[in-house]
Amino acid sequence: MNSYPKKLLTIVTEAALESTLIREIDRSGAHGYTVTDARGKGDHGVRDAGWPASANIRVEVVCDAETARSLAALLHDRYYQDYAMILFIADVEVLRPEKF
Amino acid sequence: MNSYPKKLLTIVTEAALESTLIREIDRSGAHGYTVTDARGKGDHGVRDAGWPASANIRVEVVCDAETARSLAALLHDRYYQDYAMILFIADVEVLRPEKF
Amino acid sequence: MNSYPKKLLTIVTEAALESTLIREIDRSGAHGYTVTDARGKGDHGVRDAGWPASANIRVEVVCDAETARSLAALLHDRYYQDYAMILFIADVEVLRPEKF
Amino acid sequence: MMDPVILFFVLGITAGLLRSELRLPAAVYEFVTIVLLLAIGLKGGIELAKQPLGQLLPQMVAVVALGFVLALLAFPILRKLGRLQRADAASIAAHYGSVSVGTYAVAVAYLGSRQVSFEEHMPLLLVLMEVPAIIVGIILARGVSRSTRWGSVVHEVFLGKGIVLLLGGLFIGWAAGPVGVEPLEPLFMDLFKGILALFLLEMGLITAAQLTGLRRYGVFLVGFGIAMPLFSSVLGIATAWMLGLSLGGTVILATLAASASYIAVPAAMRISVPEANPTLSLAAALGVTFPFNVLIGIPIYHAMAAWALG
Amino acid sequence: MMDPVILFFVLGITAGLLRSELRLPAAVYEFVTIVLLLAIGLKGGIELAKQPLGQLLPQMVAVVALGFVLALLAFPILRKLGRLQRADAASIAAHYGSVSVGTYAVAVAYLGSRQVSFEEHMPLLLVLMEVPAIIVGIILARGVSRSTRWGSVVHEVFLGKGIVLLLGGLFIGWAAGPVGVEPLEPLFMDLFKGILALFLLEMGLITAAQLTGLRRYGVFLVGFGIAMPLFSSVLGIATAWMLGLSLGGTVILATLAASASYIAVPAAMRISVPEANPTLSLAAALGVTFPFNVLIGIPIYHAMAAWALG
Amino acid sequence: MMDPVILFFVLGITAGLLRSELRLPAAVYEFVTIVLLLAIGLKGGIELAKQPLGQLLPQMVAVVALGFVLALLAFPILRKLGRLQRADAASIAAHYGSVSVGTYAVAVAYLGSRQVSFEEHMPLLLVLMEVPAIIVGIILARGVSRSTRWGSVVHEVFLGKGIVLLLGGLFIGWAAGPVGVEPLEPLFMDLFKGILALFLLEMGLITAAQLTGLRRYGVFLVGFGIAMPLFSSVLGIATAWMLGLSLGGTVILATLAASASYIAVPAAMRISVPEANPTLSLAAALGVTFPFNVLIGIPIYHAMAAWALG
Ligand SMILES: Nc1ncnc2c1ncn2[C@@H]1O[C@H](COP(=O)(O)O)[C@@H](O)[C@H]1O
Ligand SMILES: Nc1ncnc2c1ncn2[C@@H]1O[C@H](COP(=O)(O)O)[C@@H](O)[C@H]1O
Ligand SMILES: Nc1ncnc2c1ncn2[C@@H]1O[C@H](COP(=O)(O)O)[C@@H](O)[C@H]1O
Ligand code: NA
Ligand code: NA
Ligand code: NA
Repeated sequence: MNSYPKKLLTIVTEAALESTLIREIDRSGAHGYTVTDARGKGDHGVRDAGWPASANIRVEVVCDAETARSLAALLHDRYYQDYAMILFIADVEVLRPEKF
Repeated sequence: MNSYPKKLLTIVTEAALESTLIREIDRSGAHGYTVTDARGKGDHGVRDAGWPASANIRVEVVCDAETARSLAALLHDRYYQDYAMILFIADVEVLRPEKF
Repeated sequence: MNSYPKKLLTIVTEAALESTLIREIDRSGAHGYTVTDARGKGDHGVRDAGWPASANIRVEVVCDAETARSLAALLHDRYYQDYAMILFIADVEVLRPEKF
Repeated sequence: MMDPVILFFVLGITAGLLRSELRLPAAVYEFVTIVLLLAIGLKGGIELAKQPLGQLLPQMVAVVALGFVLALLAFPILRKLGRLQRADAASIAAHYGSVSVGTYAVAVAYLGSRQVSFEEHMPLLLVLMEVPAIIVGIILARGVSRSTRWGSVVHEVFLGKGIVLLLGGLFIGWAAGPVGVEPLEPLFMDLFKGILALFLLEMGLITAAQLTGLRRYGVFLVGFGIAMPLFSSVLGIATAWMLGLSLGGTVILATLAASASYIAVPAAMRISVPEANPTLSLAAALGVTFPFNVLIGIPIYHAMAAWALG
Repeated sequence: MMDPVILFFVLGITAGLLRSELRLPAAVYEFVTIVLLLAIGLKGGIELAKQPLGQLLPQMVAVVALGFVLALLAFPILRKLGRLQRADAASIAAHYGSVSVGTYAVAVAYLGSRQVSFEEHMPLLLVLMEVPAIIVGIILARGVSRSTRWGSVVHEVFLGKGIVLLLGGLFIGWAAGPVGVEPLEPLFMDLFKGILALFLLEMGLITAAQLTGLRRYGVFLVGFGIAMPLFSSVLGIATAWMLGLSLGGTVILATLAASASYIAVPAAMRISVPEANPTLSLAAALGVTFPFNVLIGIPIYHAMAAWALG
Repeated sequence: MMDPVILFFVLGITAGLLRSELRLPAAVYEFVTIVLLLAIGLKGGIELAKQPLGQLLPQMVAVVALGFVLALLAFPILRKLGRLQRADAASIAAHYGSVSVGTYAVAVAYLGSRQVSFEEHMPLLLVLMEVPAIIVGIILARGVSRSTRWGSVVHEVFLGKGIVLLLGGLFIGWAAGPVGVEPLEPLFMDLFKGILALFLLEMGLITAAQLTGLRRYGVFLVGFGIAMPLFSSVLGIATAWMLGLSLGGTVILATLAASASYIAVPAAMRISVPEANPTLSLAAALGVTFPFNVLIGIPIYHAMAAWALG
């Protein structure tokens, strides 16, 4: 079975941003996303998920390189300054490229 | 310390499929798996984890390239058509290759 | 926008080890981490998260290659023998290298 | 006046449709469901302790038959009138032949606040009626092919959360009897309506989400989701009449017949008839029939039962 | 003697400061919050059923005005004395102009155990007072610029969890009336104090975590977090006096004025004024003002109200 | 007749062994545990308020000694007869020297439904008996080496969830007294048995999972898991007799001695004696001793205590 290269963009940020972020992903041209609840620590201190204001989410988007790049850049520009957020991009292979 | 190349197969699918999927993984020759609860959106619409029928799971399997390939192909053939499911494979390095 | 190569170290281990592990990460020089709750199976059997003693955590650290290597080696030496634990390292790209 | 638990359902639907940020964590949904299932089982079990099981045999046989019949009647309608694919028609038929525990609980609350008594062993019939339609659904979808793994079907059906908790509650109530269960009453009986209110709040949110499914698959499902329960309730009332049930018992059996499953059947169909699209069955069962029964249906069945028995 | 629910708060803070392993899962926090919000709404709604809404209009207008005024007064203090950035000052002002449901619940428990009665429609005023300061905060931070997406602000504010559950409870209590709500009482009324105890245990753990934020941003926030509620409570007592409220009602209104939001406002500010640093506002509202009000403030407001009305 | 809460445990084990889909979310387990621990603490604390702590000193010293002794006696048996490695033997000895809160709660329910009264300050002894065996276990595994980080051991032991909630409950009950705690009773006292039922349902599921561990490590653990509690209960009864406890108090102390920890000790051992295999200790403590005590042991200890005191 053939496999095709795609990008996996992972975003870890504040739970409060979930619906905003999903709107941005929908607009970016990506076909889907996956969200899990998370906690963690970074420049904005410890976020221990004890209550909504200190909870994180971890969002994954599988998409083509172009979308990953532009979505990452857009999120960086709009949200990095004001929100606890990190972004990273990895190479992945998928079986059905048309899904992403 | 030496490190060895392996594959990381990630599957996002319906929570209802968990035990079936685990059986397939056990049979595939992989030595283990990790499951987290998730929500998301894809071709099958929004799955918001509000109740069991709309919950997703995110399953990771670290294994050799051959197992990853064949497991992915098998899951694709058996479940892609009828279930909300995506699959992707990434390169990873591990320290103890015999564990996987 | 430029992107820079980093490493993503993922650790899956017993929930009981969370605070110990976080101390090790803090000391390693990494700037942050992300934790999600998980369940799974491996050499130490099924860990189904039904109660604290059988729950797993999945910890991610984005850092430079050197830190990833040394942290992985240290965790391997100190915890692999006595705890249910796996480690793997992947290549990722980030936008703001100074954050990691 | 509307029962306040129903108002929680209305609140949930409204919040859902307005896209409120209100979301209940999955663990709360599970907690509330577990308490409801155990409470319903316990109540029925206490009653079973009072009468020989043999006496109930005719009722038990009748509701199992009713479950088979309802699923078998629904199927051709879905296939012919709805032009649905075989698997989808079979799956929806299974949902409507089986029963909904939440609807049952609302009917119990409805009768309670009107001081209408009913045969207290109804939870036993509830459990029995969950299963037959599932088997019908699988056979309708697959035929009686050798490839169906009936072992795993049986496992799926009888060891699902819903049936284990209902049966477990029945058994514990039966074994412990009214006196033994007394110390458990503050949680399982006194809080029942409050917990039911939280459950219906969540069901409202879930129902609102199912309405998207509806929008996509058109008017047939709406019509079916209203006509089928009305029709089923008539069969339910007829069965109750043959069994000589009281007014309350007749309303409950009509409600059971009219209700469509959303716990046991969706889970079983997902595994055993995976090619059936769950969006269709959930849109009908949760988006149409559940609110219909809860808001309008139960009073109608009450009126029909009163007329039939009067 | 201290109310035992307060001791749960003290236990939570102590465990948090000692870095105990005690952590309550997020789902438990949500569950407890949902029950509290619904219970408060229901109680108020039952009372609303008893009196024409028109009669309450003056009170409703007064507390909305009070919310605006408090936020507008807090802003220049934060800006000038605190030398905070515009967005931070605006956000903190919004927190202090709005109200805290947890503090309200503690005041209710406090008056209850002292058998001081109060106007039972207070939850209505609580809901009304949540909102105006949010609008003030956004305007203070942004100006009345065209770029503010007021549609999404309104959505964020009125469809947040807190307001939906309070308003929903109010509506259900009002529609169902005292008799209708009775079967819900075991969960929402009898368990109220127990659930409040669990809530305060969690709030203690959360408060302890906020103290880190404090350490970093110094003494101004501590001073403000104590002086502002004292000052607000005086305005609250004056308003209550003008409205002719009872002693209990005066204590409640003083407490509402003195309390700082930590559910609705943080969520709204995070989306609408993202450049405001949430660590600052939460450190003040949760790290200082919440414990101050709960441990010391409410008795002070009680004494001041007694003096003012006596 | 069997107490219905025990039947919930049986239901859990059965569902687990049949590989039912029934799973309770971790958050529900936490919630139920938290309420139980606080309830037990509160009950004990109310009683402490009634008597000078000094009078209890002999009992407090005695149970601490009992905890030390039980762990020290278990160790050589595990080492010699069981041929277990040093760390494993030390860890299991710590589990059996310490106590199980769930078993304690079942004993309380058992005595309650038989109207046998007991010294109500037992929760204090429960807390005290949790700790000494942990220290013994660590020393047995490690020796009194300088490398043991006792600071973090103390932190782990005294600031674990179990002890913080028990001690916190004790303190609040003591400070608030019977009248103060009254408004908390609907949650912590009236629901106690219902919550205990849910807890035992979960423990049944967990126990079933531990049985895999047993299968792998053979008959020694089964024998030890039954013989050790019987032996410990005799020591417990002897201690109770020396202290002049009532019949009920003797049953409780026998049960405490016989019970094996599964909250505090596993967590502490995992951090302080990581080389001990937790599968072994949990298989024995949860797979054998917990069900043995709950199903058979407590009535035996009751009979032995009646014989000893009669
Ligand atoms: N180096 C890192 N590795 C993994 N996760 C991180 C890292 N830095 C930050 N995070 C996650 O991203 C969230 C926001 O990061 P920050 O904006 O740096 O506070 C944190 O709460 C962590 O969950
Ligand atoms: N492009 C994507 N990126 C990340 N996750 C996705 C993507 N597409 C689908 N998913 C996840 O996979 C699940 C099933 O996908 P689907 O079968 O496309 O509905 C969704 O509910 C998402 O959680
Ligand atoms: N091959 C694997 N792929 C993914 N996750 C694994 C794998 N092996 C183990 N794990 C995870 O790591 C945990 C500890 O592994 P182990 O020490 O092998 O028992 C397991 O409970 C799983 O969650
Ligand atoms: Na039906
Ligand atoms: Na205020
Ligand atoms: Na013991």
